[in-house]
Amino acid sequence: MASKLSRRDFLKTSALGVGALSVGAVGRGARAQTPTIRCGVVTSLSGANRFGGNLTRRGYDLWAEEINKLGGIDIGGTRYKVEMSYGDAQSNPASGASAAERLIVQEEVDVIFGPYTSGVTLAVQPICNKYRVPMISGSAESPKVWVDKPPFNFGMIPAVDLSSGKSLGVIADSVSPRPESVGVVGVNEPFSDDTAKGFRDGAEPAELELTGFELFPAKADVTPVVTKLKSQNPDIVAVGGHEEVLINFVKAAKSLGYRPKAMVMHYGITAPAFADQLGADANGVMGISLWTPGVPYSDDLFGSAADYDKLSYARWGSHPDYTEAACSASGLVLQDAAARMGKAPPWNRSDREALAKAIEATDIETFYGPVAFETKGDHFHNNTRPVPVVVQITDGKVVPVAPADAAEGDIVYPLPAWS
Amino acid sequence: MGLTRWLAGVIVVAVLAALPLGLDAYSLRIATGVCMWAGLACAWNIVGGYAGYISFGHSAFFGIGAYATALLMQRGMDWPFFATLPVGLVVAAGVAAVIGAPTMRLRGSYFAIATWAFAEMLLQLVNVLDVTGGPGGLSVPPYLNEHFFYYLMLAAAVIAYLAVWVLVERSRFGFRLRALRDHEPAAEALGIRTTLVKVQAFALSAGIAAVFGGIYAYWVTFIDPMSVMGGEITDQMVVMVLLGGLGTVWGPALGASLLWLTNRMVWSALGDTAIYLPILGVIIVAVVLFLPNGLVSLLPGLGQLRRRGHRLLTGMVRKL
Amino acid sequence: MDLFLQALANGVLIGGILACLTIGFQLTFGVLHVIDFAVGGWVMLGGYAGYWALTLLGLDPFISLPLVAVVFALVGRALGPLIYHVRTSRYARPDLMALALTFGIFIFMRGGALWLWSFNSRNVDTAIAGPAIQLGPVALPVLRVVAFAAAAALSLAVFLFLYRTRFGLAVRAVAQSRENAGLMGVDVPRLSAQVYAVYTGLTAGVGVLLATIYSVNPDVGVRYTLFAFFVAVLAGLGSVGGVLVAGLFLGVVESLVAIYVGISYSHLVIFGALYAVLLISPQGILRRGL
Amino acid sequence: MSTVTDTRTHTDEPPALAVAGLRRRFAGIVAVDGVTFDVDRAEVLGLIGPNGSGKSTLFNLIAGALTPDGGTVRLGGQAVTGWPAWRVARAGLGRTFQIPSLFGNMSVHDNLLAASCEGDWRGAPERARQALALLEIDHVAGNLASELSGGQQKLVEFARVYMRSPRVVLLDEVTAGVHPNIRAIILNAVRAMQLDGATFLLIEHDMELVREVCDRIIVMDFGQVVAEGSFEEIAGNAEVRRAYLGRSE
Repeated sequence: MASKLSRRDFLKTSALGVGALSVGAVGRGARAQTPTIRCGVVTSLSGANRFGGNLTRRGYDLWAEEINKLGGIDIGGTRYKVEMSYGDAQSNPASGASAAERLIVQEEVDVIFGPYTSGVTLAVQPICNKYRVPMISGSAESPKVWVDKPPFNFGMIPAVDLSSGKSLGVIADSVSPRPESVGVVGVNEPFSDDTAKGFRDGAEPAELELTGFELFPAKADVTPVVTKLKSQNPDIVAVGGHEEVLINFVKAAKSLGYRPKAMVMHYGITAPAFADQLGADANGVMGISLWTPGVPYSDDLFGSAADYDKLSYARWGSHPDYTEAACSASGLVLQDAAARMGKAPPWNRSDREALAKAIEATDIETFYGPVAFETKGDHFHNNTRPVPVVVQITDGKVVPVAPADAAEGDIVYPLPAWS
Repeated sequence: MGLTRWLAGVIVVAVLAALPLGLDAYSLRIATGVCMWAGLACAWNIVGGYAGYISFGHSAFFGIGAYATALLMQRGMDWPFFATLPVGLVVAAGVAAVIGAPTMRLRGSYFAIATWAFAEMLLQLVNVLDVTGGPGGLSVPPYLNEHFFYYLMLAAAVIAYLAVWVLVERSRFGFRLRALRDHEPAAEALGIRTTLVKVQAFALSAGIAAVFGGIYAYWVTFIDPMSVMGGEITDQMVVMVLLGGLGTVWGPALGASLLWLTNRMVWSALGDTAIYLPILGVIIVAVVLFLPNGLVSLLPGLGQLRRRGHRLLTGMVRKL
Repeated sequence: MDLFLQALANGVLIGGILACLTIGFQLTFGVLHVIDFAVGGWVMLGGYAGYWALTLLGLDPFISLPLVAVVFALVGRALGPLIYHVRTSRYARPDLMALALTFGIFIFMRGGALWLWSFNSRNVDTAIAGPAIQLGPVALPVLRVVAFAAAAALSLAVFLFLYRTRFGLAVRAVAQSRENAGLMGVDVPRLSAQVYAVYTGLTAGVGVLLATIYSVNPDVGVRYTLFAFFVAVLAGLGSVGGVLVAGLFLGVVESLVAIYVGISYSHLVIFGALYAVLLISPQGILRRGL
Repeated sequence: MSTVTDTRTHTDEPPALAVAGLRRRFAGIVAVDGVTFDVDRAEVLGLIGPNGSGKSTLFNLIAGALTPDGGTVRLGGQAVTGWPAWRVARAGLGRTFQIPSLFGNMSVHDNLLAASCEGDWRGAPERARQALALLEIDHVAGNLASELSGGQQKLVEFARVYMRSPRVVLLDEVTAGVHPNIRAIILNAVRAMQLDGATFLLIEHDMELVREVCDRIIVMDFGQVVAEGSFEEIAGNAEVRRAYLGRSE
């Protein structure tokens, strides 16, 4: 190992200053003694999606810390520690691909934990294929990620087309009088537009009349959007967007004195900023979550969903949302697959291929819920098991309100006038 | 003069061509990025440096190239990669010619605004259209051979620099360009058809940028509006050329190499590149204030050195 | 019809603020002959200043606004000479080098804000809130009405300043002809820096207003630079009078396009219109002197 | 280079430059108001008049830098009215600018070569040698144009005109504020080109020079030609005295 390292470094520094880049490659001496399982995290630690990116990293890290407390992953009776390395995707697909290649080539990782966004995921997939490195994604909700049947990529969260559409029906069936119409708007950016399209396509199965569908640019003033909705006056307003847009949306609706009977958003309302910044105005807004601390699942490492919530809160100082939970559960999938594969590290190319096969055959229950990956169709390698839960903000807290078996509180419908 | 120049050029290219022998896939990826940015800076320099028209819209042409390649390689179209590059080139050059003819009548600052508005408009357009995949972007069938992409980017960059060297430094075209940059009315008074020359330069520049966009799309395998048409692509080109030396042949290559290597080092060392943007800003301000001719102007000894080397060399050749 | 009136009202309220935002930009162009790419940067920093004044000092944005304007005027006063220096330098193309300089300043502002305060948006809450004023079928958000009034007051102040003071006379003289004004005894470098100070102060003040209506994050600058360019080009670069009409026009067009064509197309239409105006009439459609 | 075939025999050939009824107004001010004159081949015509009398505007109208509101410009019989500057230049017109207009970031030698872009490109190096010799600027050929003294810049600008062997040359205050030695060089070059058949129209304030080189003089004031004739005739003209002395400059 040591001689290989020095030769590589020698060549690099001699190669016209490009060698100055070997920053990432130093300090890899001690590997030979105790084999570890090397995991790379490629996610947006900077750039426009750094918040989501850092959430994913928290989720992955929490699993690594917990499993290492036990001595590592158990393979054939021996425990092997997990070693994490990180690559910043800068919210940019090209940087994501670079980061993945660096982790695989220079850090020699055995498995990658996937990016926050779908765009970066799509750019990293081919790199994983090239080096036969499995990638488990605890985020990336666009259905596009799975359409091309990525052989080495596995997704923990059901694609958004599966979750946002269904939720409209759930809401419609849970309240009375039954709402009759829905107006859908969304930000024209990845994920948000998929969410909005999911809402749009879910209107018909939910027997709701679609009064309008419109995508708007992320930086636009939302006042015209609200103005238009107000004139169409649907019972439910469904918005696809991240928290910032959602906050602006609620502010604009209030400033124009517009209050629909129900406001549904998807991801973002569970982010602490939403309730913090809007205060009382956040109350009543509904969202969709694929996991809440109240779900009735558990596993050996984290215990119940509620235990996970406590652990995560103690570690990071805020309550986890479903992205963090799915990321932590990604580690559980790796743990299970590695044990079933049964080969001790270090792993070579064919071991990693075997690992991918093992992951494909996953069928476990975790605190996050059941995990099993599709092996055919448009959601190839996507875990479609989790059932979306409708949540509503009540007194600044996120409370599951539907469907009935997951509900912890009563659904407020129709919304009262603005205070 | 020619002999030493050629020899130096051959040595540089030979070293660059040998680079993959000593680099792993990741380092090679960075070297590929250096070639790409050097080529883009070179393209921008044709208009910004030689013609003296600052374009804030070059990301549009990079994006046109990227989208041309990605779209033609989608399932159903299935074009071979190399056939897509000329398409991107021609489309970008054509668009540049069409928008250039009217915009380049405008004086400098207006031109800058017009190109910027054009690029933002195009960014909005690809965001809205279905055929471009909207904000979700497009995947390109992957071909994962790091040597292929390195040599391709290198070849494209070498061709771009040769083209600039031949066309701009060594031919009438370059004289026309530099003349109109320094004094447009005087150039007109010497019979130079400045509007036409500017449009030619703009189209050439756009075409080169588009070729790099096409290679980028195939290399990264995934593009979306922000990653190939975002304003930061233009920002980088402008800064690289300003830093290296506006209107010089090798300045853009110098600026691009330095900045891109710095960018990647900051990135892998700090794991966060937020600090990179303010640094870019400071570099621009500092260059404008203190080093308007860029880093190449710091090498006044270069010409002397070259002359001496040339004398030595021709002497040796004569002896042989 | 109700929808149309509402869209019109939305547009006018925002358009008035955009007009005010562009006045300083135009003054700077008139006097320094510099297109300040960083105009959106001043708006963004002004918004953050309002945020910090609220968070750290507990000042309502409408109270901190004058304070923010003064602070940024001082910053502009310090920066002005640099810009004047580059603009009047012996570089090959001083106008473009000055543009490049402001471009660098803009990247620095945006990057610095990203680095210091990261990507998330900050709300600048104000005591002026409450339900909309109903005017027949049209709902007028109180905050926007107040912000519009504040912008109108600021604009009026600038006009009085330009047309009722000695300083304003000197500014107009320099805008007419830098050489002649210099001959008449105006200290042109000093005056240019002072105008730059007025511009940065005013623009940052408008930034506070905009931050209360929307929110502020490091990336908002690009949008406001675009708006300022649009209004300025439509009015004719350097023309202060045309700005009022052009600003309202932009606000109304954006609002109507958003309602009737689709908000996805509003940016497309704005950019396209900006582009078309530049080509058809680079001198501006509403060209009038300072 | 030029085709000197004894011109004097063809008295009916069209004038080298013919301006008729040329007019141009700016925002209400008539800068050039119906100017008419001819310049014969190989003639040197002086154009004088107080500042603001429309001389430079007239130059710009002839050279195509400005479009006239009315009237015609003919170069050797060919109508070039309203042509863009580059086309007028290709038709055989050369000019200098009141403020030196060199390509500042190019060497003197490159400045000269640039002048031949749209002409005899292959012969440009040889012609540049001649130009450098004629204007005695060989020693600064490698210098950046922006580094030259004001006088040298005037020489280079003249050399650039010389490069194109134009049939008609417009010189705008080409000797203003230069050292007598440089003035002599320029005069010498004017005569040399004149011998080759070039026609000159020059704006001058230097009356000594006007007397020395001009065959004929026209005087402009308020955008109009107010007098025309030989130097002696003009010097005795009351209208001219009024134009110069009656108005403070």
